[in-house]
Amino acid sequence: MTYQKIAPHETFEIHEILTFKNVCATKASAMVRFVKDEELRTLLEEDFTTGQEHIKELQELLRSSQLLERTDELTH
Amino acid sequence: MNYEKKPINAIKKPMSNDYLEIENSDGMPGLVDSTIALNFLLTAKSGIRNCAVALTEIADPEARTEVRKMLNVAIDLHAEISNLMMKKGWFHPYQVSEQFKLDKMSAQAALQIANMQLFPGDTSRLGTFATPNY
Amino acid sequence: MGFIQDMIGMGDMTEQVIATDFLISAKTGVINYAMAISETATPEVRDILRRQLDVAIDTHEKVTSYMMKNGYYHVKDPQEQIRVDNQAAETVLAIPKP
Amino acid sequence: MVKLEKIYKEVYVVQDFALHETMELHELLNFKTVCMTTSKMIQGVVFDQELKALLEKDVQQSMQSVNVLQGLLGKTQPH
Repeated sequence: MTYQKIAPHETFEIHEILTFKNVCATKASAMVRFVKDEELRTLLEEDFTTGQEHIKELQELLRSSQLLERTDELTH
Repeated sequence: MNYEKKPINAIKKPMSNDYLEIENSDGMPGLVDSTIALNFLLTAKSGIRNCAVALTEIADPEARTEVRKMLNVAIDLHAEISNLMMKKGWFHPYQVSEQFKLDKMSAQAALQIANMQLFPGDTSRLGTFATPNY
Repeated sequence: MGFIQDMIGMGDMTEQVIATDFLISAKTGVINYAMAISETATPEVRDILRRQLDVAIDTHEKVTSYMMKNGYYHVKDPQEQIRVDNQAAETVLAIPKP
Repeated sequence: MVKLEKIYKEVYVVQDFALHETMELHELLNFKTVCMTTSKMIQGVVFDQELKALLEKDVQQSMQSVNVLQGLLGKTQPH
């Protein structure tokens, strides 16, 4: 069974995660400027880079949401 | 074996206690199995969440490794159960309206079963177990 | 930016606040991913979320050990943890009303 | 206060784990125990054989998990 389109409830979950990830990445980029400790700096920068990659993947998933099409069919 | 989930005949008529009649038990296997599968799926969900929560609270490396393994096993189990349920037609994540219809039907059937007098009044079964001290 | 400027004035506390915030985010991230995975039905979604969950768990692990190393987080010494918590609380209470 | 903290340390700080870690492991152990029991018992009720096989798989995996958790908890001995 292969579905190209992701289900409505999956869309909501991915939306939640994407929102969270956006905030995290933004915060990391803002915070990293005030960190003097090398190690914490690296951790935050790493998190920022992987975070951006993850955000791209999540965007890709959202683009394949069923909800972008036949909305009328889903409600009833 | 593949069967649709459909209402049990006996509970089409409200409060019928003739559920032991063979003709009334039509649809019973599908209803029983789908309910158990749903319970199983909900348990698998909690399993994933419980492991994740525990993982964020544990610092000991050995315990972390083990709980992480359990988390992966739990995710695989969840995948298997949901695939099985989709295959059997008990779970329709891609057709929400279908899923809602099914949920309503199950709830209705469950309500009627809950209303039945299924067991004898006294279920203590004293004397049938080797527990003389009770 | 006022808030950040105030934080900079707190000296060593800045790093602690940022690290703690990072730890809380990492924790929330792991749980969020687990929640989302427990709702998935599409294999691709599960695969992607699972890979991201692995990264989130690794991040959480790194931040935890960083915090333990730097004395912000004491798993095995509740007395010390309470002391650190109190110190942080006092610093926060000393912040003037904006 | 000092006395209380001393008691806390003596009673609850276990050998290898912190108290809250032990509590999390106990939580998991209870969950697994209940799952294992339920999955075992319910096998007698299901009709579908694939579902039954999956339930048995869960029982086997839970048995492993319970053993592992017991091992981990065995490391923690309150003084």
